[in-house]
Amino acid sequence: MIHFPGLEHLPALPVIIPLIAAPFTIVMRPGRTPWLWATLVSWVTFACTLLLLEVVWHGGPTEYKMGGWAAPLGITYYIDLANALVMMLVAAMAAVVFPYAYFSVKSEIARAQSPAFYTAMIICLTGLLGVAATGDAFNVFVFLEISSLSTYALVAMGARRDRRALTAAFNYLVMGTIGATFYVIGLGLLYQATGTLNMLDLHERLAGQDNKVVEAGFAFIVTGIGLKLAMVPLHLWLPNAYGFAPSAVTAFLAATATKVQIYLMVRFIYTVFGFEFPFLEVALNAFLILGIVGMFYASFVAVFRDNVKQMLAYSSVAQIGYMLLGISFGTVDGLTASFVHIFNHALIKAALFMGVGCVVLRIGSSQLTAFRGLARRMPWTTWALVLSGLSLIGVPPTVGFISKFKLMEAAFQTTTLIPPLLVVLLIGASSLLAAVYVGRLIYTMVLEQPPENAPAIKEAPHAMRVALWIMVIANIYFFFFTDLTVGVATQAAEALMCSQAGCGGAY
Amino acid sequence: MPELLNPGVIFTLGAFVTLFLAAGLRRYFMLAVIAFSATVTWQMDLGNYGNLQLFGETLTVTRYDVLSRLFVVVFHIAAALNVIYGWHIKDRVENFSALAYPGAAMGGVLAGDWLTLFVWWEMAAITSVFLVLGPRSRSTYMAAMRYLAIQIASGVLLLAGIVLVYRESGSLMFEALALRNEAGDLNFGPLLVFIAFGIKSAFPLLHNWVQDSYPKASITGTIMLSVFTTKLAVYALARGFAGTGELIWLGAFMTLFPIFFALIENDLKKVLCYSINNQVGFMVVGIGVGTATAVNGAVGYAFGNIIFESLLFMSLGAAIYRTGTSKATELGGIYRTMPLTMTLCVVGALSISAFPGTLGFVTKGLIIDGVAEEHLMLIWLILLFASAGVLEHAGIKIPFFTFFAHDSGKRPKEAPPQMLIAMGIGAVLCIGIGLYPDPLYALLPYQDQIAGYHPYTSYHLIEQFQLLLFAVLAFVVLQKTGWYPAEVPSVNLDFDWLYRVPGRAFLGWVITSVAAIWHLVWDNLVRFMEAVARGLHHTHGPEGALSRTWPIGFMALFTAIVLGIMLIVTFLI
Amino acid sequence: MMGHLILRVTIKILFAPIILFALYVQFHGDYGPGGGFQAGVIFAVAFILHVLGFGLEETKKVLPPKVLPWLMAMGVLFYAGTGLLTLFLGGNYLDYDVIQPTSHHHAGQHIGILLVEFGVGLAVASTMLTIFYHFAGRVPEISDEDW
Amino acid sequence: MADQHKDHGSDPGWADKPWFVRLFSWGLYLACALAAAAGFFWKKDHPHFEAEGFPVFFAIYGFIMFFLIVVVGQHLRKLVGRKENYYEERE
Repeated sequence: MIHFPGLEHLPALPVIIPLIAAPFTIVMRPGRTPWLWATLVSWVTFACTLLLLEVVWHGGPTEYKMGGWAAPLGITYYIDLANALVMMLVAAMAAVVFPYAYFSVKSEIARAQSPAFYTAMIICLTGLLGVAATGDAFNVFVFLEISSLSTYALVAMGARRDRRALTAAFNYLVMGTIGATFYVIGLGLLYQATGTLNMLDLHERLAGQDNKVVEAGFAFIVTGIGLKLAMVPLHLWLPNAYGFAPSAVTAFLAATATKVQIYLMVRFIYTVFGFEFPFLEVALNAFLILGIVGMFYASFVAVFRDNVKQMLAYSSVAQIGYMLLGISFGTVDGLTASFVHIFNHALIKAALFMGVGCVVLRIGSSQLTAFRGLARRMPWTTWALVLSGLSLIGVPPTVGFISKFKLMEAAFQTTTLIPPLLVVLLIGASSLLAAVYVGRLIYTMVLEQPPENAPAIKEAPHAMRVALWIMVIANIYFFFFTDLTVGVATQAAEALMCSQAGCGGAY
Repeated sequence: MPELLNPGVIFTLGAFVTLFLAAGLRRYFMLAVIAFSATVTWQMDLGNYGNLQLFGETLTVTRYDVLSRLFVVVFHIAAALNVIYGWHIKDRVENFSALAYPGAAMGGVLAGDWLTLFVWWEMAAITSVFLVLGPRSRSTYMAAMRYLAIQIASGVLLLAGIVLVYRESGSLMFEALALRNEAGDLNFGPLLVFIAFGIKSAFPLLHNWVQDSYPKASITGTIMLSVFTTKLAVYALARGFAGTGELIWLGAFMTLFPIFFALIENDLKKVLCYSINNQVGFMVVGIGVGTATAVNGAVGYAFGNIIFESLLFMSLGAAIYRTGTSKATELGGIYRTMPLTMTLCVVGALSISAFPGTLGFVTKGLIIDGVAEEHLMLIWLILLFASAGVLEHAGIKIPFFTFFAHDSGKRPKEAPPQMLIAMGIGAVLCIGIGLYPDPLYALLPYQDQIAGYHPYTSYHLIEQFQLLLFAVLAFVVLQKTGWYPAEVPSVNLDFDWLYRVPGRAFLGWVITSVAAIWHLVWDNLVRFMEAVARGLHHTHGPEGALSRTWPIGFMALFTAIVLGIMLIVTFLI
Repeated sequence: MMGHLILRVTIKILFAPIILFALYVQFHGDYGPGGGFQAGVIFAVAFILHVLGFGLEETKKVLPPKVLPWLMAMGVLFYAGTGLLTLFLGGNYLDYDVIQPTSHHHAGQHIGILLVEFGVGLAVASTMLTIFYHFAGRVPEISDEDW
Repeated sequence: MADQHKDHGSDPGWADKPWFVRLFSWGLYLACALAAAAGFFWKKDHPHFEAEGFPVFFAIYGFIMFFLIVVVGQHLRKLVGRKENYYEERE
């Protein structure tokens, strides 16, 4: 008797669908087919995550037992608003970037490799969704590696355009592996202390344990995830990896990979550990300082970069600083601001990197000089870049403003090492730096003359432009309609923080 | 959607369209945009429009009331005059700014809530920086960066203030704020907003960006800059801080110190920039007094000042356009060949000095009356003193040194027709409103008060004539005795010296020492890493490849350090 | 040719037992130590040994590289497909019990895990071989003389 | 700008001619006298300050203050005056 799986499987579907779709992709004929297939898969997955978000939003957290084994023995997927939002975000980015990828991939990657490329993309999507979905700490590691390994391959595929992609991928591989190893070591220590791997169960069994094993486990896990999310000073793998990867990969990764890691960090800090542990305060203070250092250090580097991809990559490092800052406040508002920024920054960076991808496609370079006089040569791309650049600075009416506003609002209510007002001013000052490097880009594009005897070029293909502008419009749309971002983020943050006060479960 | 269509939005959209138009077409289009915006404004009734819902708060994009109306009207006039004056300009960036920047200023004036104000506030900063950047040389670039930094600083302070104000009051509406609470202590949020406004209106010691950046812009750029930024700030002060006592003294001081600097300044553009400070000072005093008369005077004077200040800038600009210099030492004697420009300049000079029969006379009197009514003797004397000062630097120095004084030998052509037309319109407004002020008075916010006010009373006339004529007499006496200081080519230090010289040196010192420390640490680190790597290399690895691996080693080292710190700290706590 | 004779004979003798051992590990994984991961590697080792003795080209005739992606895909599909099967049979993902719901000995669990392990073994073996083929077949970018 | 030529003082314009200077001076003196005299005939109805009652207050104040500005102001130059390229040298 065949049952058609219904809504009860919804938590697992976003992971299962791309997982099953991936092997089909590898055996497809190179060219258009794998792309169409990947696009279809990303859309179906996106639909599932949307449905899931809807269910969780109105019906509360849901749970899915893998193989029918109950927690803490079996692996369970727990979806609350926080993961649902992150999953939706990841799938949404895939649903926009995959259609966009075709022309970009066609020009940047050997035709014979295209099935492998889309397979890796889908597997990466699987991994990222898996990390977000699962409620089992070891399962997190597995999915972390699934996404990371495919990412290394994807970054290395940039080698056709620039051989340095190989070095970048190798650096990334070494660092990513160290990060994952640290994570697993930390997890091993926690397992030794508690005998469980289920996050909820870990939280319960960790309560009251205050010994060296748990402390060391905590340190390893925070460092490991910190490396994966490119927390300053563990960020050095990121600029090269993003800078040399194929454009579509950069757009997808910049919008999703570090965001999922941030989510994971939040999950560990607030769900698995909690304020009972005195070292949590220390970690939060560390985030505060590293976040601020990152905001400035990376922005300064970005100001002086001449490669736009790398400039934006460093800007990503700086933006991660904002997210860490939000986490470090240890308040509902701070966490909300972080989640909002995760969402908004994904929109911003996806749009920016997609715009840069269009330029790379047509001009063949992401050096700043290639952008000279772009306004006249590729107006659609230019204005998309301008708008999303303004969003990065935080100019209304774009989502970047909502992020900054929320973060400043949260900063005002906190009592941290650094006086709130100073934090607010620092946020403002680093926005100023963003204004400088984005201003440089805009100035080059809009006000400078195109180079003499520059060959006439066409606008980017329709598929890319449409995808790009969808992101740009999303950047503006979510300024006016903040139910999804601020609304969900607030509830998610409340749910996460509530577990501290002991109201309801950890989820 | 038409709800959202206010002059600010129309100008901004128009500005973006100009970017795509051919150079010849742009100027007609710009005039059309201004005309269209004026028509829209004309048909708008007073009230609030364009209410948006944003995270549970209502934003009011357009608040068209008696106070904002006056500024919108005069900004339209100024924008139109500027387009006519700069009819020959084909520079895309400048054309863009010529719409975007007034648009931002008007958007700010019409903003009904703090958030909208903030948006336009920053827009005004960003769109105007292109004007400073105009001639594109290294010194203008540096000045533009200084300008931008200061303007954005104002925006950041404003945003911080807004957040605080919002937390306290729970409302985003842009209403009057109390700088002090009942106990007389400063309220922090409003203070930040106050400073933000203060930077834009060039409060004393925060004023230097005006002299620093404005003269660097192109001729038309300077004219525009002189109109919008500071007047937007004046409006914001009038809206937010009318009747705040601190403003009276700040304003009085603002009217005073530029007089002396203007006297010895050789660059006539800078003289006019000091004049802006001085003029805004009068308005700030009026706002600080806060009575119906004084506020009427302040905003009325803002209206007048925009007209005659830009008339002065325009005539000076015409002279610069023809001779290529703005130095008093290099100008002079050109009245022979530029009689029309000279005449129009004199009209502006008479007007700014508030000679009876001019726009200055019918508006400035209100401020001084406002002060007198409150029996603020000292302030009253300061304002009279400052009026003599205005006469000195704007009323006499500008026309005298530009067109008369010693003969520079230059015989430039008369100003081009478009400039003469723009200046002519300005001059007609100066005299016309001066003789028949009722239309302007009808625009002032406190109608009850203005209804009983008549500028042309015998006493007012006598008092003004005595003050001005005897001041001119003093000038003549000084000139004849040779006591009047000759113009010498020089640059005068002002407060900006602090950040341009010792500040810069300090910054340089910090950078070099940080760099030195960094190199020290870095070199040692690299040496250490190399030693480690060489050690490993002896036992493992093939030849070479050291330079390739060390970045990874470096990252790994950092990872180890972070882990170590985390471990130590968690263990110790 | 003669120099490799002993090696080749040895490899020919060992080839079948290695694969047999791989299968043992594969099916032993059900209850004891072992399973698809290890079995897959051992399985691949047999072919790797073959390459070492007979050269890449010979082995490619035995097991063409074209087949490998298909094997990889099939392996993953066996694993994921089993999960999907249980989904369609009304259980949770990978809930093997529904394969034989009436069994008292959890026969469903046995069948399910065997299927999954087979998929894992297939995928691992083919992946190992793909990687090895790529490494072994890589033409050096810098020829030996240029070093 | 094309027709500018350096010939100092060779061409006194109308404003530099002695008759104009004389006319302007005497006109100014006359106007000053009239304004001062008028102060004695028209008084403000409700003066806010005592000084306003004094008939030639504004005349004296204006004259002295202007004098003061110029005399004091030129000493400021010694304090803050620098060469024209002062800042450029430092940048």
